Amino acid sequence: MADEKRKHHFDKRDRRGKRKSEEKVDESSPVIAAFRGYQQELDERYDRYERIIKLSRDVTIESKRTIFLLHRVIGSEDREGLLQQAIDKLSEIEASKFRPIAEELKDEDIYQFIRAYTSGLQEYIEALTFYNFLKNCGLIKLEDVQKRLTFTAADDSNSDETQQKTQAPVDGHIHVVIPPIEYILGVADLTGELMRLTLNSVGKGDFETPYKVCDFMRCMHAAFVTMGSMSRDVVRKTTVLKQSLQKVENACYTLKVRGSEIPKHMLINVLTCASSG
Amino acid sequence: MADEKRKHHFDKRDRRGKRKSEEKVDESSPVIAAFRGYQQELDERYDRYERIIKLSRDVTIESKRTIFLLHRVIGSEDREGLLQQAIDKLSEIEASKFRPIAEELKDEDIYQFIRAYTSGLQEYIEALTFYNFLKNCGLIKLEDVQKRLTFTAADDSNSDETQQKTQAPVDGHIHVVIPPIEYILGVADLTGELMRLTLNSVGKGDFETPYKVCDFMRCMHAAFVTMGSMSRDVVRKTTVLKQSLQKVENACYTLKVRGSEIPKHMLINVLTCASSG
Amino acid sequence: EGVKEIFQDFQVYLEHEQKLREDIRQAVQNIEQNAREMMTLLLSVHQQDGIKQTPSICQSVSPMFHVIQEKMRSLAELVPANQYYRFNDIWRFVVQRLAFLAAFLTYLQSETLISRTTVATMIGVEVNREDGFHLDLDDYLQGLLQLASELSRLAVNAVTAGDYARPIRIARFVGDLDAGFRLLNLKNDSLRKRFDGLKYDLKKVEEIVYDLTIRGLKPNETAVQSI
Amino acid sequence: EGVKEIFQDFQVYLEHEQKLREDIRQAVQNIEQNAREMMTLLLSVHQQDGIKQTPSICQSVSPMFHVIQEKMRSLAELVPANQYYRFNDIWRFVVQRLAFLAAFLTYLQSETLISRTTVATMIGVEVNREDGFHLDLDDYLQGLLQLASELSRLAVNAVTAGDYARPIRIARFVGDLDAGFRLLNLKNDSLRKRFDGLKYDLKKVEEIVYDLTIRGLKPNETAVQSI
Amino acid sequence: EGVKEIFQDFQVYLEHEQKLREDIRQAVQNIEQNAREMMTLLLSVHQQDGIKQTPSICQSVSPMFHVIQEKMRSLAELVPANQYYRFNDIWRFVVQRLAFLAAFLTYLQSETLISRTTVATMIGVEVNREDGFHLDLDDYLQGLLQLASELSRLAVNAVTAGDYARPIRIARFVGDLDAGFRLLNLKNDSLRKRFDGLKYDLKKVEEIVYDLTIRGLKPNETAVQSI
Amino acid sequence: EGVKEIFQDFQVYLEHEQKLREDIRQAVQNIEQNAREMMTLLLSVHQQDGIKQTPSICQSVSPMFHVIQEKMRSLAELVPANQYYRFNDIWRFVVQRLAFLAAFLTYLQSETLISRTTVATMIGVEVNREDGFHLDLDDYLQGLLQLASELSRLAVNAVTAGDYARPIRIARFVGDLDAGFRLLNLKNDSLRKRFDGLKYDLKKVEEIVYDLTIRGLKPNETAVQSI
Amino acid sequence: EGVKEIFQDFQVYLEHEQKLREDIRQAVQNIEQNAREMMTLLLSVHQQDGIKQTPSICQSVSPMFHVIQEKMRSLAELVPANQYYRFNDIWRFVVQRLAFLAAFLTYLQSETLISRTTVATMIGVEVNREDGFHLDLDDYLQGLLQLASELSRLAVNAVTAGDYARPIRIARFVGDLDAGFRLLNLKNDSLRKRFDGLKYDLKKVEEIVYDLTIRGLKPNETAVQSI
Amino acid sequence: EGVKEIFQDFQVYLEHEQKLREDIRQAVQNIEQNAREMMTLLLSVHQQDGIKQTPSICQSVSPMFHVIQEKMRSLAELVPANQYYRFNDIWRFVVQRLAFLAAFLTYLQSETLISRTTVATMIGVEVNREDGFHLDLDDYLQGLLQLASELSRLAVNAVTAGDYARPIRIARFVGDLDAGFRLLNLKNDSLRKRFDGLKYDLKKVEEIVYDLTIRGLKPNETAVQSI
Ligand SMILES: [Mn+2]
Ligand SMILES: [Mn+2]
Repeated sequence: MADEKRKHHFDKRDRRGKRKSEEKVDESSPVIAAFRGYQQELDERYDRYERIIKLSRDVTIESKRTIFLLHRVIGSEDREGLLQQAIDKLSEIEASKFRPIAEELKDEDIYQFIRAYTSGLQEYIEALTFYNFLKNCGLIKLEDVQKRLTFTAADDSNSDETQQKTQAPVDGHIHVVIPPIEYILGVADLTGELMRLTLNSVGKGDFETPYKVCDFMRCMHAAFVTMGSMSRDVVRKTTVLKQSLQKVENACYTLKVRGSEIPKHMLINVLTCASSG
Repeated sequence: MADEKRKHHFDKRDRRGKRKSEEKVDESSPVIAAFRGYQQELDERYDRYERIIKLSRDVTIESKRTIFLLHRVIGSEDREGLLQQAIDKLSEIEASKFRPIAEELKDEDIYQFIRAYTSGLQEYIEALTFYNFLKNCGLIKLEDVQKRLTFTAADDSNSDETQQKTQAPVDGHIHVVIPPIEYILGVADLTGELMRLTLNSVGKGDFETPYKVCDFMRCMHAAFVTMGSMSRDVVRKTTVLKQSLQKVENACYTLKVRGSEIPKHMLINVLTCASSG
Repeated sequence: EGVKEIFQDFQVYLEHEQKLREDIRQAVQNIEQNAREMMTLLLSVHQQDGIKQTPSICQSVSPMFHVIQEKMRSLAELVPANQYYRFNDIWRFVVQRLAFLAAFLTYLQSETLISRTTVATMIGVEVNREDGFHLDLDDYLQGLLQLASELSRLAVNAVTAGDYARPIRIARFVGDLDAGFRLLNLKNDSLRKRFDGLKYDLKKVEEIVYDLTIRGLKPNETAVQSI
Repeated sequence: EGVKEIFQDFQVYLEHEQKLREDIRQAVQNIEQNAREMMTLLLSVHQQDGIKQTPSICQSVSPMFHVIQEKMRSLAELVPANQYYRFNDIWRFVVQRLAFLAAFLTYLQSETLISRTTVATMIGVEVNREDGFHLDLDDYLQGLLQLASELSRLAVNAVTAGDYARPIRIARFVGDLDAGFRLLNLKNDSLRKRFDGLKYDLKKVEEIVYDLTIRGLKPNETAVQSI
Repeated sequence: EGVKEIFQDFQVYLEHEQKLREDIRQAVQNIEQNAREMMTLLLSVHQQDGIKQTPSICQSVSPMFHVIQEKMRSLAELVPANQYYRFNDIWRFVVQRLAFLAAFLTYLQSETLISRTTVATMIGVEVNREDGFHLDLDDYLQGLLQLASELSRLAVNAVTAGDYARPIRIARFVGDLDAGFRLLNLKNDSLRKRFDGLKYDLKKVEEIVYDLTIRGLKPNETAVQSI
Repeated sequence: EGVKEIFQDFQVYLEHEQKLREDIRQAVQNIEQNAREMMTLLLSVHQQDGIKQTPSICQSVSPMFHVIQEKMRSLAELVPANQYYRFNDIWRFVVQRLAFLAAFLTYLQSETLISRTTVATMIGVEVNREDGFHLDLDDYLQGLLQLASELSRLAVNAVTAGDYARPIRIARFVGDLDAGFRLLNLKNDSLRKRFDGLKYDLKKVEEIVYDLTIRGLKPNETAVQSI
Repeated sequence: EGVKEIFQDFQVYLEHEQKLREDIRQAVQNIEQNAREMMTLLLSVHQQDGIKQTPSICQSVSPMFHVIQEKMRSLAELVPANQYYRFNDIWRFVVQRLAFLAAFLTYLQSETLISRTTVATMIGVEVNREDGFHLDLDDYLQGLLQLASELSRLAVNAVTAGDYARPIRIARFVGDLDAGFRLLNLKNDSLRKRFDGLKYDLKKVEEIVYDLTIRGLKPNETAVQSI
Repeated sequence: EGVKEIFQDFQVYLEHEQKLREDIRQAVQNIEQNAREMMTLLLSVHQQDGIKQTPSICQSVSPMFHVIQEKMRSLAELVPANQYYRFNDIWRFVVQRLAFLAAFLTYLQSETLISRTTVATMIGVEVNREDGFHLDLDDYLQGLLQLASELSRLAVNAVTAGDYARPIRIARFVGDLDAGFRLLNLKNDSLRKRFDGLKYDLKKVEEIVYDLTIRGLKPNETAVQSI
């Protein structure tokens, strides 16, 4: 990583050096001298931004895959195995994508780069909260998510370079800071997956999940309604959330009216048939 | 043309016949019988519409070409030759495209098909009025355009078929009726071409055309302003017209201020140089 | 200024067109008011016990078509010969609704498909374009598609009202309509789009028949037929 | 430089306008916060067992309208005479929501349709346009349409909660609302659009009644009526 | 059927509203026709030799404002108290155009900036919002911005017509207008947007003065001043 | 004038392009006509007693693919090498429909999932992108999603027609399809959107199986298998 | 209900954010008012004889930066550490304008390019991000691009005022700026877009130099240099 | 589960696609960087004294095309056969810019019009569409239109630099280009739009010739020809 970085910088100096000899630019001009400096500053920022965007894009792809994987849990015989696979994938994302992002953001104003990684971060939160819902049936707190994106500062060979460039944080940790709004938006997206989960559950003969999800989503909906129009994104996602909620409510309704038709003595039969079919 | 038409109809009967034997449709049902009739009616209308659209598309292409040709008049040594070429092209469009359209429209409610040929018609009007402006420096009247799109009814072999189907008009003529609004919109488009003409003229050292065009376009603009917001299309085109007019006014302005610099004795010199350069 | 003279004529033309369009619009709005009232009446067939009052509902709506006929004829007089399609957009919507009303009324009375000619007669317009203000084929077809949609709703409410034979008959009727429409080679955008909805109406009534079948509630064929 | 002085006057004027608009916006935002809280409370009727706690939910929401009345009156004082429609857009949304809340509360308490006058009284504004800050008819109607939508959702959740009589009553109520709206000649775009949604709400509750009927879950009329 | 009666009242109410809106629209369309004629007349100042006929053009337009005043007063009578801003959008465009016409006429007559009061008087409306149907400040300012745009065009055509002093005076006038507008803290979107156009109008006339200067065509100050 | 000759060449070239696009569009429209007819025929399997006539329906549709192959090959010949994606949008819709028709036919004949290769062969295009005019993977998958939707409808009508084994087999088939699609990480918007619909199709057929099961109508495994 | 507790914290968070954002917005609006006044003053350099009064104009604007510094420092205090870019959008516009004002003032005083450090000092913010509320490089560059645009206008008006040397110097200055900007590898959309405008500013001043050259009005180099 | 294996293959396939698009985008961004550097160099011909250094400028730009060729070939290798038009949008912009750079360089070296073949060779792509990654005619023409625009600017600066022969030659060249383009019946929107700009470029250079002519600064034909 650090080697690559250094190489990158070296390349640039090389390119610039070569250019110098060829160009028709008047290097003695103070304007040109100033702009050479601006160029470097802009390039550094853009490059950092680009690197973060690329990492974030990978996070998005991998998180989406994790969500797809988690959907396979329903009706699967290897529930625990799949959940393990999912959390492994998430840990891998944290180690191989978020840690480098945290390094890029060290001592920076994160809001300068937030747009570069917001979509990846939200998708990751969606995946992680989805995992947690399947595993523990609840909502994982922001602090707990934040802990997963907090890393001990690297102690490897390139630490000297890092040290020189910036002040290491006192506690020896680096983070990908999660602004609360990002957490909220990621959680809002979770509800879409929960809706899919419910519909799939109904299909697979799982009659418990829908009611559980329905309750959970009603709480979420109430929370979002109370938050209100603080942010345009929240309003938009509240609308989607309500639509998802109604789909889940309809699923529960269907279960109820269909369930009403089962002769009591057949119920167990049906359930066992359904789960093996 | 007529042969082709008959063939077309024959094809269809054939197709339908074949289908009848194969299909699972209950032909005894009165619903099916009624819908077979509707199918024929719809097919006829759609086919006619398609045929007109195709003709109109050709009209558009050929008219655009005529306009391009007419732009070459400026600065050309063979002004009369080019004008002749243009009017020949327009006559060709009338004979080979508008006559068939007129045949299609015979005894129909033209407004049912107007959208199929409105763009071709407007483009043709644009081309014809452009030709007329270059030739006679004025605006050709709607009646005169209408005359060009009035044809003596064909007296050829397929007249019997036509006669059977519809009442031939008493005067033995068929027309492509031009609703006044189409004429107005075509003329509005003309102003765009006049603007191009002006700018090209200035380039080629033609100092008269700009002033002539400017005057003409001011009259047009006044007319359009007076007409006002009767139709949305008119409003839209009035805006474009005003922009074109201002470009022409700017061109005249340029001519004036540049012209102010010519030492009187050089004027003739310059003009001759410019026209030969 | 030849240009000026040429354009002065158009001014008159445009003003006349605008006036005419305004008059037509008013006439159409007036008819829409009647159509709305007829609509409310006919749709009451969906209400609790409404299905049992079908005959009386039909009886009250039926004569209202006389008013429609009169008003449509007045409208027709406004429109210059051979310019039906120039102003078509203004009355298109209400004519489709009237076609639907006529078709729904006829269905409720006899469970038959109203013909184009009958619709034209009921709403007081010509059948053929050549004869003047007519019933456009598209509008008639749109009316039928609205009918299919209303019937799928009626099938639901019939079951609620305990009438298990009606949905079976509706399913057949809508199935026939679907087969009919499939014969058509539709290009027209709005007709095509509405036709895509027919698929869902059909599916809905098919599912109702399914529900009845699986629960053994489907009456036998004799019971279905005897209306 | 007469021009300069004139424009300086305008500047004072424009600043005053902007201040006023800002104050109104803040007052409205403040009311929105209250409305949101009332909303959250009332919507808890959808929750599992929520339907059984309707009385206590209503009791906690009911007094909150006093605060609304006060705040709406303060808002009304901000708006200069004659300028209701100038700033109308700012409070339109929240007034519609309040109309909905009043209508939903009333429905839950008595299963009746709230009148325009009652809504106006409950939210502390005038009934008549002439009297100043009033309840616009459009906004009242929008509130009713929101009510229909919420009731169709309630019908779903009532079934899930095992209450099979309520959907039947909701279906009748929404049917009446639909018939009422059908009498109106709506032009207003947003109202019209929302009204198109009413059709789906009605269809939804009719299908619920259908589902109950076909499975023999529909209670008899006496059971339906005894609220 | 309480619901039905209530909704029937609404229907009456809504129809009255629609009628009112329709009447206002017609009155405005009528005024637009007059405004268009005045526009065409005033714009003839751009025509070749038009600039020399300024006095006679002004003389023919000036009395036409009497008709405008009458028609605007009739319009004002249509609008119920308190509802100016409800229907504002309908006449906004024509009032801005009238403000422009008044401003352009005044400029052509005296090369001065028309005041808001004078515009209001010329078109027959109140100056102050409190007095009812008034000239909104925004509309007056929009008229001035249209004036700037038209003057930049006039500067072009004046040069073509050989009048080299007029562009100099126009440049100064538009410069003053620009300085005036710069004092305002504009929020209104459409006004703001139009104001951005003023910058280009000013640049355009400055470039005309430049063109004249560099070619030695700029008259001396005395020649510029003597109108 | 070397420039002139060069540009004249370009002109010839550009005209050729326009002609080409027009020709392709016509060829596609022509194929759409055939596809529509095949569609009507195949969908008649849903009609009353249709399900029993499956073999004869398939027999009449099957040879129609020869015409499709011919026409698709002619279309392919129109498209110059390397330019498949230049005109792709024109035939995308009809190719998806043909893929569906081939998949539905194959299912009705053998209750198996058609492979991409077989679809390509049946409609007369290449399998691999490298070989020119091919069947794009997206289009094949879209065809399969249409199949799932049509099969869920078939399951409903099979029950109505008294065939209780078929829905069981359909449920397994659609379940396999769903599992397959879940393996894909879809990006493509329209494909993803259509895929979201698959879960409703699956839910529907699984509900039918449930309905049959609880009523003891589910045939035993041997009966299910023997087609 | 763990969910409820989790979300209650956010409610507080969001309210605090909203309040903060509101406070910042007000502070920025206040600064905008000052910037507008400075703008009007500085732009008077374009007016008739304005160019000759450059020194006195500069003298009156120069001290106004003290007020700006104070107000900017108050603004800076509102913004939490390391959250500059969270609220950046609110002050971005006014800071760019201030950067322009500082750059234009400096140019008018000394015909030199203001450095980033000097701009930061003049408007009372830090140079480096690490030190807190700083001058964003983008905003400084945007200010320079506005300068180029204003200078191209000044070149026009300088000629009008008879100063033929100034455009030559402006052309060189803008040429240098262009060369500088060309070194930058711009990605940022708005900066990139504005930079595309620089091309036109440069072209404009090049054309003015051309106009002077061809008419023999270009002063010799000594005359150009002596400011 | 045959289905499963099939779908796993599809998944691999889809991932490969996404990767491919990403790789192409990166390759294009990389080429854009080179193009920008070449642009800055070539445009320095406009700077003071730049026109005299044309040969050395050309000499430094010329070899940079080798790098372009290499990178374009690598890009071409990324794009699978037949899929040029699938990813076309990604490189369209940079290819147009490269075409311009090649055309401008060629003009500066020999004052001739570069042929499509030569552009293709210089930037390392095929000439003919059939051969794979080629130079689209549209892109070549767009490059020529950019050339015309740049040459009109060069004509202005040539006069400033005292070179009166060059504008005459440029005028002829641009005139030829204009005549060429007039032969084309353009459909393509963006090309047509850009072409409309050509007439302003032509007007500008012809005005320069006019300026030179009336002042007797136009060199005689021999002087014009000797480059
Ligand atoms: Mn998601
Ligand atoms: Mn044209």
